[in-house]
Amino acid sequence: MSLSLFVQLLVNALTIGSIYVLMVLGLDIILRGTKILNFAHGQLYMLGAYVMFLFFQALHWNFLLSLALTGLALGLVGMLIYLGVFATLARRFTPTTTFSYRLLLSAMASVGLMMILQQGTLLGFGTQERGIQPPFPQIIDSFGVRVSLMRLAIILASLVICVLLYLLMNKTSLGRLMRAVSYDPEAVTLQGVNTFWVFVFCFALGSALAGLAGGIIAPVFSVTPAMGQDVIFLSLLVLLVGGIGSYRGTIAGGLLIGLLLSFGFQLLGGVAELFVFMLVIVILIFKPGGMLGEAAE
Amino acid sequence: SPAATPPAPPAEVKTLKIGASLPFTDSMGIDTKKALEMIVPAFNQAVGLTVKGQKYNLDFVIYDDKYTADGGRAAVERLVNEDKVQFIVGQIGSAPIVAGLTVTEPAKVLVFCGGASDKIINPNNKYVFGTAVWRTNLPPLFPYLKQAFPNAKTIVNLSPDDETGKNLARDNSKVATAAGFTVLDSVYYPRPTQDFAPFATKVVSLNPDVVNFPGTAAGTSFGLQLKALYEAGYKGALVSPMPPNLSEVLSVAPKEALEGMVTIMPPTDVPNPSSMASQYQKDWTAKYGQWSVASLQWIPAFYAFVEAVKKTDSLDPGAVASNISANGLSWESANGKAMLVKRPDYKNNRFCDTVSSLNFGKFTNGKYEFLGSISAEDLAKANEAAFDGGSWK
Amino acid sequence: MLLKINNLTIQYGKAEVIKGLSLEVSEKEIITIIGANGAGKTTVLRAISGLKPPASGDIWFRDSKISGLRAHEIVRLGISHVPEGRRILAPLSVAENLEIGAYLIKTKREKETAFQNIFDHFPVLKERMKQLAGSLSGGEQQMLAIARALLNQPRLLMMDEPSMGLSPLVVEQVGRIITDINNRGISIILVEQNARMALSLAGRAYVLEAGKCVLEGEAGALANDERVKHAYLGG
Amino acid sequence: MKPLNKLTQGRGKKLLAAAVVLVALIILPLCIESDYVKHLLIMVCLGATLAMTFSMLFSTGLITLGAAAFYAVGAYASTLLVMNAGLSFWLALPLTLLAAAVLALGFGAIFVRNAGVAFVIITLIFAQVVVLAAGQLDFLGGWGGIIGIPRPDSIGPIQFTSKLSFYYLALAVLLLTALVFQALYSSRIGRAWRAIKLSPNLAGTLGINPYRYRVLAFVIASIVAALAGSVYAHYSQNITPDAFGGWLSIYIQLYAVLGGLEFYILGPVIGSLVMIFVPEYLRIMKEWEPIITGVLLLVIILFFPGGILGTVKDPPGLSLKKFHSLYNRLKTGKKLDKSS
Amino acid sequence: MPLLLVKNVTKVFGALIALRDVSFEVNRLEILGLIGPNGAGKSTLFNLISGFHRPDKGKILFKDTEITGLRVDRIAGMGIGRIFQEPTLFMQETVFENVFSGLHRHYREPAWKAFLHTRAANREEAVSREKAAEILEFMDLAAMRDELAANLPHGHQRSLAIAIALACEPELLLLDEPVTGMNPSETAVMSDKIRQIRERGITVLIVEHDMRAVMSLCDRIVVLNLGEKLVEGTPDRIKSDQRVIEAYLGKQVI
Ligand SMILES: Nc1ncnc2c1ncn2[C@@H]1O[C@H](COP(=O)(O)OP(=O)(O)OP(=O)(O)O)[C@@H](O)[C@H]1O
Ligand SMILES: Nc1ncnc2c1ncn2[C@@H]1O[C@H](COP(=O)(O)OP(=O)(O)OP(=O)(O)O)[C@@H](O)[C@H]1O
Ligand SMILES: [Mg+2]
Ligand SMILES: [Mg+2]
Repeated sequence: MSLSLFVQLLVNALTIGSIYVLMVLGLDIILRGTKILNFAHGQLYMLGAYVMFLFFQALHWNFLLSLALTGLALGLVGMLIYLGVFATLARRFTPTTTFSYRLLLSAMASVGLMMILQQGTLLGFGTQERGIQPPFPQIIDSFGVRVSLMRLAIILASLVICVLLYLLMNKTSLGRLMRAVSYDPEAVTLQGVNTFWVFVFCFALGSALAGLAGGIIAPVFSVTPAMGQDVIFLSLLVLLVGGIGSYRGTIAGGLLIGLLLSFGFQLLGGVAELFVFMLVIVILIFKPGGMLGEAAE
Repeated sequence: SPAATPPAPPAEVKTLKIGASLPFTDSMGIDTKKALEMIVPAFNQAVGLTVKGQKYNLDFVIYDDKYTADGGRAAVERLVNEDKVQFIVGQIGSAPIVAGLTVTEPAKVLVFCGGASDKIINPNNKYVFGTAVWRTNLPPLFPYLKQAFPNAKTIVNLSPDDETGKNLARDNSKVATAAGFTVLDSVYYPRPTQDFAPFATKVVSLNPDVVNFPGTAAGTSFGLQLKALYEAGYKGALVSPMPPNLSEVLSVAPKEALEGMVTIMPPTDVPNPSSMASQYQKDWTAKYGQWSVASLQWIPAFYAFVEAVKKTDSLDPGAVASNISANGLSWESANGKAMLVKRPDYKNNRFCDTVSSLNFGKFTNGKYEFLGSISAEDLAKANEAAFDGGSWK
Repeated sequence: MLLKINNLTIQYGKAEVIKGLSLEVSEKEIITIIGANGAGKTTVLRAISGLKPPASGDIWFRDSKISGLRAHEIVRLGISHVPEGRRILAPLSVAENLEIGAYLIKTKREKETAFQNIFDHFPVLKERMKQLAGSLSGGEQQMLAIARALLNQPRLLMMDEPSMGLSPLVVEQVGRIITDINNRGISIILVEQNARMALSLAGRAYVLEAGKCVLEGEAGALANDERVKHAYLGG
Repeated sequence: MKPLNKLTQGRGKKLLAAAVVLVALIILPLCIESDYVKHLLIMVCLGATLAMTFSMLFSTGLITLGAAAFYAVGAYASTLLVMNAGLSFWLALPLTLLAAAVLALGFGAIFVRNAGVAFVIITLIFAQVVVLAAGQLDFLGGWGGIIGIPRPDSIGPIQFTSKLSFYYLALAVLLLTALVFQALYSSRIGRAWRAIKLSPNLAGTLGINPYRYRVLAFVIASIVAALAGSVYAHYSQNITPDAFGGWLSIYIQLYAVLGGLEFYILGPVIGSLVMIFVPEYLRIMKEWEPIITGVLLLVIILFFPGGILGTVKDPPGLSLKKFHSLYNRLKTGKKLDKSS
Repeated sequence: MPLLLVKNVTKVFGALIALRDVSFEVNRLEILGLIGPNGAGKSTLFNLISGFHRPDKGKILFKDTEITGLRVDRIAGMGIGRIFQEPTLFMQETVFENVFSGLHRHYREPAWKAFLHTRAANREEAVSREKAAEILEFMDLAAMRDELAANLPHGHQRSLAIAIALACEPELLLLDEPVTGMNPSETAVMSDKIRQIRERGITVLIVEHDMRAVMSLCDRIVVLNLGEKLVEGTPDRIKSDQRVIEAYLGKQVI
């Protein structure tokens, strides 16, 4: 394998891997904070791409501004979804409700949401597929290595988002509250915290991350209603491989899957995806809790 | 306007229910539905269908098949057993079509569908006809390519990893080899892929003179493939056996990425489009705004159906099927003149699949450059020569 | 009057678990609620802190009605609740548990003094700041739970069975802490199975049986009441 | 959950009710002319069978999204055995079930250890692996699937050509499954499953091996799913990998939730009946159908969390009192998001 | 021959040595107390005996058979029942069902017969119903047999936990803080129950902080401190042991 090819594959792997990292960090925050396995996460990602299209392509706003606003917009969408759907559902649960029951019902509610968001976008935004002209269309071509500047920018931006998220979760009181609430909301309420809004924030933050993932990748991909449909499967895979509830695990898992898919395809062709799935199953045989996760339950 | 014309005396016009199943969860399905909803009322208004002196208004019952086998089966079950349709006109996606065939064949329901795989156009099936031109449009493409790039010798197919993609890649390879190219490999990507970088990297590392795109959906997916190839440093020739949806392609790919591509041109973009094609485009834009090339793709089935019934002068699906199976059919549609052909390569010796006149162009400097066209008859001949065994006509 | 409960009734589904309870706490007072298992002691505390909305009756704190407010609003008014079973946040460090306890403290300066106060009371917590709260022993966890509640700077502290599961030595220590807190002017509602200890600490006591208050009065007097002796002091 | 001791009370009445339902189910298709409705009923039988397997695993505390995988295994194995090895359907069936059992044992033995979210995702991934394998491996027919699958051979005078005969076949599968599952639930095996669901630790100290009981449930569920898959293949006469994707598992799950999770047998039946027939009758909504289905789903989950049967059995108290308190809260401007 | 022999057992959690070289034995039909300050390792020891954790060093023998590292259900199957420190019940089941589910080990007919509901299996099940009722009667829970376990007050949940453990027909019963959260009169009732349990032929190992109960119940007491065995002896000896008073009892008058 030539150096040029290697670098290209690596950059591809990191781009796609970092998108999965953002997706899965969001999925995980929602799962841990609010105990919702959100199947509609892919549709939030898709909405992120549409919002980005609106701000950046249609309104010609600055790229970073558009991206930040996309995150905010999807945070808002997430908040509305939580207030409209999951808050109502949460009121049905009592402290003795088993975890599996909560998990199942909220997952099913998210499937309903998924249908609505997906088809709603198709009907609302029309059948036309769109694209976003990348803000950095340049190709860096030196020493026989060709790398798209846009992809590098995506990797960098994801990195920045990951760092910000880490700081938010571990160095701020809000992050502390989110972790605390996922363990025992009632105990936190008794410290004078309105835990309801912490839940809302968890869901909004997770949605914002999905939106950022969609918005940031939209200039490289295209914007279609179906784009969120299948990312959920690989996202769940990454969540599991990395280890549920592990920040480092999610990042490692996302990058690993990116690398496996990128290099696997080059070396194996069409069966690469099958191979990656099988490999993941093998990993899970030896590491039931994921690579860096704690106990599985 | 339609309201101004005096309505025909109602007692004399009967209504004929025609079925269709389309994926409503997909833009292609919705565009096809919109197309039918546009051309069918216009057809009723203008001429209608007259059989044995009786005039019929066509009433299309269109159901969602969700692009899945189970969805297709349920839709067809309902069309056949509940709505009692005897003609199903306009289906896309091989999974729902194949699933529906288990219902339509025993019930002797005539089907004009978009799929043309050997699982559909199959000697066991008597009442199904293919009206898509994916396979049969290949043979003339490669000579045009040769003409445009005299030094090109090797070719790689980039194709979706599904039934259609695999079959088309195989057929394309056969035709390309016959035209004197060496096929290096076929690279398959899963249908929903958006990240084409790995595939483009792979294609480039094979270092072909030509990249061909059998079975690619003509919208942004195609654009993303072109962009990925461009970014991966591909400099060779490009050939597309499907008319690309230019506005969608160019919304994701820079126009340099398309430079020099030899392609089949949509009938609306040739220098002198047929009146039917221009009218269609005009009506569409008036009714729906944004023009969709893709909407043209699946409607030849409708024109074929009308012609077949007229020619047989019967509404008995069995009679229509045996008539056109034995004698063939030719019709005019917005896509140009088309005719039924036999498929000896599928061991199917009845008239069952379609060829239609085609236009070829080359993409230069952000625009199509018209290269030439081929008539349906010549196309049938070319197929006969390229696919071994038997006569297509 | 600091806290006043009038004719409180609480239901779980159709079952009435508190039936017309009235209760008062004055400033700087320790009262205790004793009663058998399932008498409804925990339920009363949960009603006061807003975790369980009552079916009827009302609760007044410093002359404003608090029944109907939500739990976090009630904490802000100055009522802290050390819940049954401690409920510390096991996967967070001791320091983080305390930070969450200090959620309502706005300025940095106040926070520092509050923390200093806590460490004066519970020096062991200072040593354990970095440790995960879940790995503390039961006694240390109880201290953490009390410390966390004190950080809300309450006027009224409610403790649900603070001695539960603690070794005798630590129970003694908890007793000292309770007196200490009270000496600083904080009123306390103590719910205890260990009636002996509760009655020795409290000024007044209420005896709850099946959701009804059957006896109330001076703690000292109740400790000598035959019925109480028989039922709750194992005498 | 219904107390067990109540389940066995009034047995006679129960048997009578079951007999009436049985007769109704047998007569029902004779009163229906439309082959389309019969087709839907066949799909309901198969869907309900699958949803019952989901409920069975849920009764042990596991949430599976892998029912589609074993449905596919059943369909493909039986198809290959009949078409390539030339076996009769009736001979291929036991072999198919055996293959599914072996596969389920292997998979279950490894992955049943991971309860909770991890199991949900692993089974979903497994379903995707099966689909990918079927699509990628040519001897399994590739993405185009397999067509021309023969109908089951006739047994004596019973021929499997009409929809009616397939309805009875699918109904037999459904009833057999219901019978077997009911026998399991009402025995100590079912009690052990429930114990594991409610507290695996406590179950362990009672001498119940949670792991083994869960593997047992997984294997039984998979065998039944494969049985349904095999009937499906020979009924639809063609199979494609897409038909068995992860979304199918999610739909199966919906059947069980919608019918009522606490009704392990009747819930899936009612749920699949509703989830198959309602969208069919929403076809008049055309492209709005998925949105309306989604909204209906949300409404049921949010406001009737006991599912359809749970709501029928125990109607939500839309009493004046409740309404009144709601009205009061709205009037006083209090938000409804109280955390209790 | 002792019923249970704990030999040089060590258990380490990361950097924390929860138990260090602990040895003691439990004789048949005695009530042995296990006491010690919070965090001494008592519950950890229970977890080792009942198979939830595996010791890092040392052996545990039950009826002369080594049970170190066996699975939880195997150990339960050999006749060791336990209750947990936190209330652990089948919360969404009724009191009766809780005990009925606990009878798992009672059945002799093979599982497939139970599945087929053969006459023998049905008879066995009827017997086990009666047995469950008998246990409820014994633990004074009969009046609330149809209540959901989650709705019971704390003390009754404790009784129910013991009832479930009894359903398992253990020879050795491990009780982790059975009277915690009970008032003295309830404690007295429960102590009485524990004596009756012994009279049913069950050996009891009990962890408890309520010294009145422990001293009155136990035949012998083992004291743990910081993961090590401090002393072992009769209640009278323990009460007056200076080290125990310093580490654990304090000045409390018992
Ligand atoms: N979530 C609940 N649902 C239904 N009933 C409940 C619930 N919580 C408590 N109860 C019932 O309310 C009554 C009072 O319980 P509570 O916990 O207040 O008693 P307590 O006096 O604190 O007892 P303990 O000494 O065991 O802590 C009990 O009969 C109990 O069964
Ligand atoms: N799973 C675990 N992981 C890490 N540390 C643990 C674990 N279980 C127990 N420990 C630690 O081991 C020590 C002994 O705990 P254990 O629960 O056995 O104490 P105990 O004697 O039962 O105390 P108490 O009387 O408070 O219940 C404690 O410091 C505890 O934090
Ligand atoms: Mg209490
Ligand atoms: Mg303990």
